[in-house]
Amino acid sequence: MSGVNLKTYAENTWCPGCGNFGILRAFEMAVEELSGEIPVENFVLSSGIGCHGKIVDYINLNSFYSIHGRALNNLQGMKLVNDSLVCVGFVGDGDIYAEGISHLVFAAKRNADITAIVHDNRAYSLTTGQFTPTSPSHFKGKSTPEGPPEDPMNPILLMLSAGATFVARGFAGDIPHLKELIKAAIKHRGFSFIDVLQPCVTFYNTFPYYRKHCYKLEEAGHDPTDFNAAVEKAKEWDYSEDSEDAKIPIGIFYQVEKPTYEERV
Amino acid sequence: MSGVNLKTYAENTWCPGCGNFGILRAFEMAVEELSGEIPVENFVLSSGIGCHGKIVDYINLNSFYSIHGRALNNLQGMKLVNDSLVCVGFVGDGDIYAEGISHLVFAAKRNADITAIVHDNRAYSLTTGQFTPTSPSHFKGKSTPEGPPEDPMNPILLMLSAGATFVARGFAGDIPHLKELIKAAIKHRGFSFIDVLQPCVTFYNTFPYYRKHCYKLEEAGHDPTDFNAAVEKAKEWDYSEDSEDAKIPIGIFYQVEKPTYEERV
Amino acid sequence: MERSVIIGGEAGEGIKEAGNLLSRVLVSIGYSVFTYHDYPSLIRGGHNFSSVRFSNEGIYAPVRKADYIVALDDRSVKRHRGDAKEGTVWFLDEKVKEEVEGTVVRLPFRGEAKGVMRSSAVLGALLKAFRIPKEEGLEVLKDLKNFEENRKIFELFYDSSQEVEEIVEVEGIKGEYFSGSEGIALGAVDGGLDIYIAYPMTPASPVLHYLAAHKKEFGIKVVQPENEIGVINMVLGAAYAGGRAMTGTSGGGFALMTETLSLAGMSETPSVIYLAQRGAPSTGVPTYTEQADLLFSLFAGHGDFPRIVVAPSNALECYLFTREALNLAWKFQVPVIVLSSKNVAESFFTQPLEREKVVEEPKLWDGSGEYKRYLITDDGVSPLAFPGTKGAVVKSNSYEHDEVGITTEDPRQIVEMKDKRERKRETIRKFFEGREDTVSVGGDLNSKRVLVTWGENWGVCCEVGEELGYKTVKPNYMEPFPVNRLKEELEGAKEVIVVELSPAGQFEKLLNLYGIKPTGRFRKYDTRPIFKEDLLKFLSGRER
Amino acid sequence: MERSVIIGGEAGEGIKEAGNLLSRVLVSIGYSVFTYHDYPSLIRGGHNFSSVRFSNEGIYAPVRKADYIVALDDRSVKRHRGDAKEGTVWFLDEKVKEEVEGTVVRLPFRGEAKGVMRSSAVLGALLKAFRIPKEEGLEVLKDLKNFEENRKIFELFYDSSQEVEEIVEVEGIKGEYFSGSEGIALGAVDGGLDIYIAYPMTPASPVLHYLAAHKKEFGIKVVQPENEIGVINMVLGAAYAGGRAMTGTSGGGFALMTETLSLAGMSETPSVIYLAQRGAPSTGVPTYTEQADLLFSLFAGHGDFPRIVVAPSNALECYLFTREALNLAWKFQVPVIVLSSKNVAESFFTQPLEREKVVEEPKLWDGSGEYKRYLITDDGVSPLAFPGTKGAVVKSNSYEHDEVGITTEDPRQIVEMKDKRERKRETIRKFFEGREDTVSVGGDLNSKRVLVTWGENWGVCCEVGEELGYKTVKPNYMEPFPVNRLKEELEGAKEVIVVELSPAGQFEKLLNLYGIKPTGRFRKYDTRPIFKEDLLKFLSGRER
Ligand SMILES: Cc1ncc(C[n+]2csc(CCOP(=O)(O)OP(=O)(O)O)c2C)c(N)n1
Ligand SMILES: Cc1ncc(C[n+]2csc(CCOP(=O)(O)OP(=O)(O)O)c2C)c(N)n1
Ligand code: SF4
Ligand code: SF4
Ligand SMILES: [Mg+2]
Ligand SMILES: [Mg+2]
Repeated sequence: MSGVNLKTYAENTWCPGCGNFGILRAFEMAVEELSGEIPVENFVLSSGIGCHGKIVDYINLNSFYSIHGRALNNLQGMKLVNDSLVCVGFVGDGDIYAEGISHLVFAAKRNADITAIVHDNRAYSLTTGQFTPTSPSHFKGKSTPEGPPEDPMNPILLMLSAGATFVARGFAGDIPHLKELIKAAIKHRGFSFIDVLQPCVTFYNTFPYYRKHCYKLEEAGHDPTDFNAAVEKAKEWDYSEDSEDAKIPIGIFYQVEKPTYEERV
Repeated sequence: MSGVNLKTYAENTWCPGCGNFGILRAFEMAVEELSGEIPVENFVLSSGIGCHGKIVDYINLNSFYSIHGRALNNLQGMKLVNDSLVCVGFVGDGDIYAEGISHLVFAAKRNADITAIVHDNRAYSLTTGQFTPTSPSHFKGKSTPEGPPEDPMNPILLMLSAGATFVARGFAGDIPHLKELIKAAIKHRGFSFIDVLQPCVTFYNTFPYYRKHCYKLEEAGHDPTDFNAAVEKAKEWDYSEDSEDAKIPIGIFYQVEKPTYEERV
Repeated sequence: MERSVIIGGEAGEGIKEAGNLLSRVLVSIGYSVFTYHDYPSLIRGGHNFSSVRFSNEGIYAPVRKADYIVALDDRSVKRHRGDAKEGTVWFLDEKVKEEVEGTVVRLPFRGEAKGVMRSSAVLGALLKAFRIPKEEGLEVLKDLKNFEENRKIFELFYDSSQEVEEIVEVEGIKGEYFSGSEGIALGAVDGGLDIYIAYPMTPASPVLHYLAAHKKEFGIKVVQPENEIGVINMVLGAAYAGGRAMTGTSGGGFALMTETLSLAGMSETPSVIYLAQRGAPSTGVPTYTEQADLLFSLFAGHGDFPRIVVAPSNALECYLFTREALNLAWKFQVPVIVLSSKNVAESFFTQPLEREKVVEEPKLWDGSGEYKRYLITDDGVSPLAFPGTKGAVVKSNSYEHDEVGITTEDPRQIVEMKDKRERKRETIRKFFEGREDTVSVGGDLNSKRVLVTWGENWGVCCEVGEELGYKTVKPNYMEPFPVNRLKEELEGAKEVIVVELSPAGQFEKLLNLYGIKPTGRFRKYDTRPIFKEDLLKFLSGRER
Repeated sequence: MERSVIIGGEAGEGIKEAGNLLSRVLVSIGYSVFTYHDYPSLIRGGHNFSSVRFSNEGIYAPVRKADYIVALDDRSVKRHRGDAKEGTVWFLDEKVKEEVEGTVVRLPFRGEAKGVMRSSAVLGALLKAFRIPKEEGLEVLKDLKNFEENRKIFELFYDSSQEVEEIVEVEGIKGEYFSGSEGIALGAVDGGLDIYIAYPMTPASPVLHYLAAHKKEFGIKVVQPENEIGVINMVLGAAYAGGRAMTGTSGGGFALMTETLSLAGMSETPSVIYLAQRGAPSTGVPTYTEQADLLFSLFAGHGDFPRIVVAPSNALECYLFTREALNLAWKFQVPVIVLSSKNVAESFFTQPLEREKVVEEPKLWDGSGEYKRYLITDDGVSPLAFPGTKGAVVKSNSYEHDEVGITTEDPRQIVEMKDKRERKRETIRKFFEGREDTVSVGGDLNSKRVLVTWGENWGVCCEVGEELGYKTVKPNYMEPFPVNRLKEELEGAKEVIVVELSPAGQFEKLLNLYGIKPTGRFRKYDTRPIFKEDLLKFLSGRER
């Protein structure tokens, strides 16, 4: 499917080496591979504001470059009026775990048939490096020079308890794996959530750590239909640990079929 | 401590038989019993908007009658500048599970040393009966005459995964039990959460059902220090079930000690 | 011939329903009815009342005093004793202890009927009093869920109550009996609504409830999201995808939407927000009225972008202006605010309603060449295409952008886009310029004394204006403000009195902004409507 | 003697730091420096530049043209070729391929120094060019984290670069070199700040960062909550409990706060919101400037309630006005908005800064009788008490309320409370009435031609005004608007030209509202500041 031209003329202004490049590449590949089944004009992207948000300027597909925290609701609105659209949100960890957390929780609760890809660099990067909900308490940001006075949230656990029907974690440093996750998420009917570990080489370069500690759920025999097992796996790494024996599972934690919001409305 | 006069001259405008009376009574009793340890002038209440919110007009204690969804943040602000205050939020299910869900999740994440008492009548009652996040899908509200097109959220599960250090459920129909929960919540250092099953006799009279199906965790040998057990108990009743063999646990699901937000800031 | 009836009792015992049932009967026998519903923010108890005013001539305003007062409890007597005239006839529940003067009919309303069913009891008593045939009452009761039970109660009271005077059938039906909220809902549907997305908030909720109840019949979707920010962003998403979407809220919810309002302006996404004002600031007096969100609605959202604000004053205008609002939003790709207030939204009017679908096609992409969402055009309006269109890549953007919709920080492109949006503002201004109907005129048309007002005060101003010899003038659009048309109507006026419901005089400030300097002002802000007596008194006071 | 220097390169290679280091040296040898920092919304790459303008006389505005241009890359040469004059000296990285005219010094900036360290290289080259002794440079480098490394690079470039002209030490230190953001932060601290609560947003974040970095020294708390709605509600809670609390944000974040702004008005909770404007609407042009949130800031929030809006135009005013803002908020128990814009916030000014704590005691409860949070008073201000006070029950309320703070729906009590708040508005108006400093005046004081402006354009208007013979006038308070004082200054003017950064002319609308009709207008909205040349050209164009 090399016929799809997904590049725009926009100048890419991410820092060299940024984890966002991996997400961009994985998504492009996923679209190319899906383009036999899904006409490209049916894709709609939406994004928050932040380094992550720039991705929609770089992809030659329909897009609604939204404001901080709201992209998932723009997508839900689209899907309600045109069910043939394939709605993918590129959102940030500051964006959707802080500003827009209410919308994330409810997109999951409703089982809206959209996909949320979280560029989780564990920093507000475009605003020059403050802590986000997934920053560990040793993260020294500009608003908290001694680290945030609170522990990180565990978005995987939160999404499981909010009712998401597809819960996954990817790593921007493993593009083929991430591509497969994105394809699976897009194909999943209902709300799909991928927390993508996306190193920010400028404010929080987690590449080496993730490379060392990530392992794949599917290779570890995890059963993604088992909710309790998913909870256990979600707890395996809690976003604050940075020890040498941490194990960070990536892959699909949980997937279940349920009627979608759009079907029920 | 019968010396404490907690009544105001405000006319009570709740419907006769409303579950809110039980919460009011339980709280008054808790304050009276605690008044030996806590000077009454150190209590500060805050509330959202809704039938539940009226409670602060009826209690002769410091109060900040807030707007829809925001009371917990008002309390967090207070606590940050005056640590001797004892901050109690009376919030609604529409109020804090919908409009203000972001604040609830973060109060829990931060372990802010405040108490949230949710008047969970599973309806927007003051606005005449629309569905809320805890309404079951068979709830026929004014905005969804055929029932909401989404399943209810499980706030107990959500709070557990958000990091709350005191997670409980009470029933407005069991005042002595609720009073003890409120006392324990207030005494708990850190974020305390009580989802109070509060029947709304006008829009969703759940009194008979709750009376029949509630049982007490402490009588069932539940260990509130065991997170996994708490998750299991949270899942026992999921806010959508209304069958004849449902079992609804009330009491403390989980309690753990952790440094508070105010200590860490 | 004109009469007015007050029905008072507790919340939950069918006060509003009684008012509406009575009104419907009166409308069906040829009267013009205006009904004001007064209720506090509670569900049971307290004191509700409905004031039904009817006449064989068109009326659109509430009066304080009543010829008939139905009181289901003592509190109602106390509250309305001052509203009685000489000769007022009282219908009291038999348990009422308060004393009243004049004719009294005692009936066992509470003893014989439960809850909302009391409305049928009240209807029975009043129709008997007016010697209106039983059948007229049964006709309106037919639509109720529990027709049989209601019928029984109605007949019981009809049969056991007393006649007072004859209210005869009059010629010519004056119109439909409907509320502003129903007007909004029907206008939206006839303007092509695809989806209504709203979070409950008084006094906007009746629109949500009405549309939800009739969504199948109207072929629309109705959804209630998690909060107002979620709502308005769904609205924008739906519109971007080609669906006509609308929301409704009150001041607090609107405040939450303002960040996204600015996004609608920047992304040029058609959107309609119905903003029903209530007692403010903050939670305020939620079930009562005010007009103090005017300047907020005009200037809400950061940055400069064109918008349209329409301000209906009665049910028919609600219908017409909302229907137009949807078309305007899509014609110009701007946010349109429909600005009402509690007594436009929740009062019932008798007006001719001729429903007609009016759905204009917006400027659409012709399919040739590369699609550019923000094509620079002379009129500032770029052709629309929607996702799912082969050959088009539709890029909407909250950042400043180039024609394609890709982010730009280039000063020249920024100026070009801002100029485009300002040209659109001008296009909109010109669209309305010269249109007669941007301003309504009434009262004594030849008078040099003018009442200038907006929104819910229109009815009372016109009536009082006619009686006391004032011309009345009302802008129907607050943005673009029909300044020339308004000045035309004010030309030569010796006296210009601004009538509004804002303690700080927001409407007067707006007039000032456009160089109009009123000579006097009547500001009411007890959150109750301007009763006819209020304005009469104020103006008579001035004459002396 | 006046010079200007442009330093251009990529984000992340110390452009801003180079500008500030140079400026600090220049200030330390007696110059007045104004520095404009221009950067797009990205973290690495792109094109940043800083424009350092200095003179032995006070200067407060940016110029386009530069006497010295340092370009670390080709893009910088391309972007700034048009900013060169005849005789401009270029300092180019040795790898730059673009050709330039005139004197060129080539240096291995990128080869020898990494990232932000290049700032020291640039400093070395420029100090050498100016024949400023090395020691002066070392003095400012001392404060850096990596002093040793920076020193080495600085000396390497100082030693290897060329002299161009002598910039001599001049007499009398002109002041401190600080930004508007630092002014805001210090003003808040000296106004008694207890807690700063904010969510990051350009261009308000520097205040958050500065206060967070110095919180121990200042004895304050600094917290970053989940979103702006969470923020402003914490601010109100903190204030209710007796803490002086403040937040800072930009347009989008402010929009989210407006529901709670109305709550502050209703509950009469003292609160200070710093609103730093940027390119709008929506996400807009986030690192550039605009003045199009003016009317939003004045009318944001549903309902009528008094507020104060102050608009500083430079770093010193930021300090003074913010310090006053905290005191005003507590004196009158109202929300106060400190309204700046990107080039007030992020430009650096050289101004005398005399720090002094000014913390006025608010009106406090005297402890006698029953405490009533909303006691009706003549001036509309009720005595404060805070929770934790024995004998006081402090009840704050978002609903309309009685004196104690309990909800009311009674029309008489409603009017009483609204009247009280309107009296407070009047008290505030009177407080400012007659105060000279509500309006600043500059330029050619005797001219009948007037430039009227606000905020960040003040410096450029004054300078150009002086040169071309215009009087310049600026309101420092946008609410209460000093209309009389302004009219006084405009009296007899033949020409009144309004200078602002809003395509739709928001400031002009505000002037219109108060009956002031400008005769001409200069509106810039490419989101860049008004460079001196821009205004000179516009005004000269008019003369011909
Ligand atoms: C309402 C609002 N608040 C604040 C901002 C400022 N802002 C822009 S980007 C950003 C950080 C985004 O962080 P994240 O979502 O993690 O994105 P990243 O840059 O890390 O990819 C913030 C706070 C904004 N644009 N809008
Ligand atoms: C921002 C905002 N949106 C909507 C409302 C309208 N409103 C008032 S009360 C209420 C329902 C509250 O429901 P809940 O919190 O469950 O309280 P209950 O009445 O059931 O006790 C709503 C939506 C409001 N006051 N503010
Ligand atoms: S700042 Fe971080 S997230 Fe942003 S582009 Fe650079 S590396 Fe990527
Ligand atoms: S409506 Fe329901 S929640 Fe409200 S007062 Fe009545 S019974 Fe209680
Ligand atoms: Mg991030
Ligand atoms: Mg509720």
